Amino acid sequence: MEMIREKDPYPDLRVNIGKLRLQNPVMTASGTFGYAREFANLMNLHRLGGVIVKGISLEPRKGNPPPRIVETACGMLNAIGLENVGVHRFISEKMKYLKGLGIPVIVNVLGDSIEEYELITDTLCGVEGVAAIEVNISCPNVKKGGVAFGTDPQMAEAVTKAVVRRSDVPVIVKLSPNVSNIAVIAEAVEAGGADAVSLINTLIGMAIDLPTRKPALANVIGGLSGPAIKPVALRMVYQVAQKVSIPVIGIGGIDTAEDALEFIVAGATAIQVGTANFINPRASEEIVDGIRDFVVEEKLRSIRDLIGTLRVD
Amino acid sequence: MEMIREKDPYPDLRVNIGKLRLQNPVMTASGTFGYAREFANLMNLHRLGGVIVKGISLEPRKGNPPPRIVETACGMLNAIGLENVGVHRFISEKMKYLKGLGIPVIVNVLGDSIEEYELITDTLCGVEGVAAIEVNISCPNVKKGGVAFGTDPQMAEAVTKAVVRRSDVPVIVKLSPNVSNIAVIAEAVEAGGADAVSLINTLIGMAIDLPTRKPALANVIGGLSGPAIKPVALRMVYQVAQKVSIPVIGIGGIDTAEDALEFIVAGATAIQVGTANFINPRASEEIVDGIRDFVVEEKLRSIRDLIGTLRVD
Amino acid sequence: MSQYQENATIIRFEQLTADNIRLTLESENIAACAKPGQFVMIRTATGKDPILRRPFSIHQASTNGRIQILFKITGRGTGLLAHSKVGERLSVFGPLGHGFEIREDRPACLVGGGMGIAPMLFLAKKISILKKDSANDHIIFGGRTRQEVEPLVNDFEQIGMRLVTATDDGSYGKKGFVTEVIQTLSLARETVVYACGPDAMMKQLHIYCQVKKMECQVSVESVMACGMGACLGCNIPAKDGHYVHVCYEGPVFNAEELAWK
Amino acid sequence: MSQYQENATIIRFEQLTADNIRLTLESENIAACAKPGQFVMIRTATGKDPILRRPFSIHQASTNGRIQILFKITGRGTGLLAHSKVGERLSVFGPLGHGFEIREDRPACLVGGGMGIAPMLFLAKKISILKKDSANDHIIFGGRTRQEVEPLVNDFEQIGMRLVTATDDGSYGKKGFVTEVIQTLSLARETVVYACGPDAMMKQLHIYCQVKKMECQVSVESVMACGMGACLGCNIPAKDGHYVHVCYEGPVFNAEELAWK
Ligand SMILES: Cc1cc2nc3c(=O)[nH]c(=O)nc-3n(C[C@H](O)[C@H](O)[C@H](O)COP(=O)(O)OP(=O)(O)OC[C@H]3O[C@@H](n4cnc5c(N)ncnc54)[C@H](O)[C@@H]3O)c2cc1C
Ligand SMILES: Cc1cc2nc3c(=O)[nH]c(=O)nc-3n(C[C@H](O)[C@H](O)[C@H](O)COP(=O)(O)OP(=O)(O)OC[C@H]3O[C@@H](n4cnc5c(N)ncnc54)[C@H](O)[C@@H]3O)c2cc1C
Ligand SMILES: Cc1cc2nc3c(=O)[nH]c(=O)nc-3n(C[C@H](O)[C@H](O)[C@H](O)COP(=O)(O)O)c2cc1C
Ligand SMILES: Cc1cc2nc3c(=O)[nH]c(=O)nc-3n(C[C@H](O)[C@H](O)[C@H](O)COP(=O)(O)O)c2cc1C
Ligand code: FES
Ligand code: FES
Repeated sequence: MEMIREKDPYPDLRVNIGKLRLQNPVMTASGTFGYAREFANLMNLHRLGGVIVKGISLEPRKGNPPPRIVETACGMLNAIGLENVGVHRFISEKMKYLKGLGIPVIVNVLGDSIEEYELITDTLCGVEGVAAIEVNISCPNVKKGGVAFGTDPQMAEAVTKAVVRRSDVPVIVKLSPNVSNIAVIAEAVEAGGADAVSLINTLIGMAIDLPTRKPALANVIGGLSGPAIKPVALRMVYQVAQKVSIPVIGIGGIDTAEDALEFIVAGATAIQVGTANFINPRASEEIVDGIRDFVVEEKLRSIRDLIGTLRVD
Repeated sequence: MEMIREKDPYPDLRVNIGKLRLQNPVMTASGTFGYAREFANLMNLHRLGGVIVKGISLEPRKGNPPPRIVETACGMLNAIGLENVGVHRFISEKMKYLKGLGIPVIVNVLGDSIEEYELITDTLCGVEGVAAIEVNISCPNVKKGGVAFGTDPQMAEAVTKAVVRRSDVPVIVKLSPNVSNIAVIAEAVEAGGADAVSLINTLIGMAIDLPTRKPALANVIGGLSGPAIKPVALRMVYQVAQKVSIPVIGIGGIDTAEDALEFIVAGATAIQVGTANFINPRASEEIVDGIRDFVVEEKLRSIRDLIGTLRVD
Repeated sequence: MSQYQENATIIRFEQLTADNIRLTLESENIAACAKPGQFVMIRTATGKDPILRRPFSIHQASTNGRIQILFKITGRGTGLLAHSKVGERLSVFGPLGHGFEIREDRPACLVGGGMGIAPMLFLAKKISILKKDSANDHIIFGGRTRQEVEPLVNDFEQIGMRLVTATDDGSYGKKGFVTEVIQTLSLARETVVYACGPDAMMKQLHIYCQVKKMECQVSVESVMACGMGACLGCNIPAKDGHYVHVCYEGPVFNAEELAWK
Repeated sequence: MSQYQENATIIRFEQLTADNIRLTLESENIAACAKPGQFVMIRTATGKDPILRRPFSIHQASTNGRIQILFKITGRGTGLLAHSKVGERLSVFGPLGHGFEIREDRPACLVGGGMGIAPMLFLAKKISILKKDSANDHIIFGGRTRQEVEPLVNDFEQIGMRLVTATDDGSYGKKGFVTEVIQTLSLARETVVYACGPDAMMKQLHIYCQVKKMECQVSVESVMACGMGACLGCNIPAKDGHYVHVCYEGPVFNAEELAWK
């Protein structure tokens, strides 16, 4: 914890996501950082603004058969199928360690029905160490559930309402990019009472193995992530930030501090690092360093002064 | 023309797009091949299945101010703003040369209103050398027009009907990927009488120049193209091919014959080469060669035997 | 269990055959704690394409801070590594995964097929050190042709185990598959088989060991993104109908645990 | 107007300063038809990142099938080129664009600022060959510091034009901007100014030439994807409120044609 005391008071990197206070805007994206412990001996976890854990469902899920991932140009497709230990084992097996980290732990949740979202929220209520809930209404990998919620404003608002009503911590709703107008979904979610929106989840994609003429993924389709999707993510963050007044959390192809800062300029209050964790396990910490250096060099009073400062003439 | 006689009779690479007959499935994508003449001294244009010219509007368009392009990870953003000479000058200045090529010339058209689409179609009627019309209802670069048609099934069907009713050549409708469900748009366009659909146009994206905190493109947003978008394009071609019975033309990040063949396996009857023309001006001809070699090695009776042969179990 | 990301300098480049290459890397931290059967993830491009690291078994790890990888050119990433030069640096991440469980008290039979031989040199050396006498231990090394096998024979002969080589075409050593060769060795009942190679080979060995009631440890492959348990992308079917993750539950498994189709 | 895509072998690599490099390439077809002021597009990566070619003025083109480019490291693409080695091959596409219109019958004043000097060597040589006598022609070469200017002085001195050098800090040649230097030269009325450098410099030269009623040809830059008229991505504002395309209508324009802000 020394390091934090040393570095954080100056410069001021703090941001707020509703009632949730972060020491800096850098979080790790769900499904790309395990349950954090995997990274303990590779970086200083205490340096992070927050950790978002792998998506949790009410019951344990076995996930999709292999192959689950395939590399694409400057990106990758995944169809993990939301493999997870289920909310009960998550609480009993994973929370103790996470709680000990002393940084906000955000639990990413998903369900096949509003009822399931409600039940999982109830289960997380009062669990010590849970700083916020991120509602995944957008994961493209599971054929039922996920997708529908994220692509229909009414359903998106309904899920949000249901979770917000039951949750005793801030609720972040994670949006799907596979829609005609993401701002409309964001507005619906805001109307539903969300404390913040995070975007983007993966773009739905596909790859084919020509020699066998088979899909490269057992699930046929999967979620595209990595630098390839950054331009789409940046555009959506910008468009959503214009329309909603709740904080926007930017996600998509963030590899470096420059990438992160671009999202903040576009209107993001915080960001999440995903696929980059696979290529460089220290990516998230290095991004914190880079943002700190930028704030110092640019003589900003706070990183908050950079949010939404895109100069459009 | 020798080359054609030599190579084409065997193997059989011919495909049909409605009444339109192509000697092979390889065409060049609108806006990435100029008016073909630019490539005359770099490749053998007679080898192409067809050429799709830069999008043409009723009146000449000056296009967007610079910068119009910016490189992204494994792709690029463009906001050309549909600069073009207008349909009248196109016919008087460009058609003579194109006609002389002896390969199908497909005119990509766009408009701000159904009326404009109708007028431009009328103007192209009876023009010698025009083999088909590709209706761009999806170009994301012009703030009005484009986008709306491509994202709403009713409007997409309406434009299609209007153009089909007036056109004396096959009509291809080019779809936008920036939608929640592209299959629904494809079905609407099929219902409107389109002879084929082509997809995808560019994904809407954005880039920021951090030092100046300005958008990298004068138009702020632009269209993402290149290898980065291939997984999304392949997925959409696969989904659309499941739903419509008219031919599907695959576009998006096609660099090599392998890429092209994957789109055909996914259900495309033909393909278009776009951004790859900028990196390798001979890309389209090399893709024809690669497809020919593949058909020979795999001992296919015809390339048509490969269409939609994805093995999903 | 400590892991490191090191910018390892290439200090030796050996072109063993047209498409088999061995690299020696200065990688102090990884070399210091690596165990036989573990692997490393290596970045193959300076840009973002190809973006993912590539997994390679640790072929050797020396006490003087060096590791070796032995690889076959199979695509773009290994193609790029094949163009790397002595003096250049590679980003190496490891050591990763669970290696072989060495049974010092039992006879060992190491079986490597094709590139599956890669982890066996490190394992053989470790076993021969742990045991006073390895005279009753075997190494079976099979490949398609002479070219694939011959360049590595010297390294294995030095260890003092009984080396048996085989090639599919008989161009070197015995003719036939390692799975046939093992039958001819009349191994002691309590022998432990340590194997790495094509799935078909390992499946045959598994069946053989089941009949002979021998323990069989296999090192398997899968596609990987992170190599350290973060992405859950490296699953393979386990016996009980569930999945195991190759990168952190493996890559070495007891053959009994896995579902063999 | 013929253009070629060649896999050009790097036959010489000159590190002129920490971030200025000159490459000599074996590129027969391009060298044979290149004209001063034209440029080439070069692939900088083997993979797909960075994906676009990078444009570079033709610094020299020799009758023995060689071309040179002179470039400054400004980002990833030029950074990759800076790591290329003699013997490696680069995909070079060109010659592209419209070069300078040489007026054999008129005095010439070539002005290069910073990297803008790149096309001037080729131009100077061509002019000196076309004319019997270049003694009244000038070359003004300005840079930020001595390091930027000195390494190229030799090449220019050999041509036989009057070479005037200048640096912003006075560390070499005259102190000041080339736009100040040109005022001191009392050039003949009918002199043609051929310029390449920062926009600010070329704008000043344009104003100077308007006053002096001299013709001013400038080589300008823009971002580019194709370099040959296919993408329409390289537009810049022209005087008449329309746009011109740098890659095929330029990169050399009569300064009068352009809109100077
Ligand atoms: C734990 C482990 C240890 C390995 N050890 C070695 C070794 O010591 N020597 C060696 O030569 N190879 C080893 N491999 C395989 C090696 O990782 C792949 O050959 C390599 O990743 C191919 O990369 P590429 O870019 O050249 O091929 P690509 O162009 O990526 O693909 C070419 C072929 O390689 C396969 N492949 C691609 N990535 C992987 C991957 N991550 N895992 C398995 N197969 C893949 C593809 O399915 C395809 O069939 C190991 C794999 C694993 C999982
Ligand atoms: C006709 C023409 C001739 C040129 N001749 C030379 C030359 O002889 N020597 C030389 O050093 N440079 C020359 N340039 C500039 C050179 O092309 C850029 O410096 C180079 O493309 C930067 O690539 P990068 O990947 O290193 O930088 P990037 O990482 O791509 O970008 C770094 C900076 O370079 C700028 N840049 C990127 N691409 C281009 C581009 N296509 N055109 C202009 N600027 C760009 C970016 O805007 C950014 O500011 C020329 C440009 C043009 C258009
Ligand atoms: C392997 C993998 C697994 C993922 N699992 C989840 C998940 O469980 N829940 C979720 O909301 N997002 C999940 N995502 C999406 C990421 O959190 C992130 O939104 C997306 O990858 C885009 O960011 P990136 O480009 O930085 O990776 C996953 C992504 C990857 C690559
Ligand atoms: C510079 C540029 C200009 C384009 N202009 C048009 C156009 O005028 N009309 C159109 O329908 N599509 C246009 N497109 C989209 C392409 O035709 C193609 O659909 C898209 O680029 C995806 O293919 P690609 O990844 O192979 O480039 C343009 C694309 C680029 C890169
Ligand atoms: S490779 Fe990521 S969990 Fe195994
Ligand atoms: S760079 Fe493509 S038209 Fe000029």
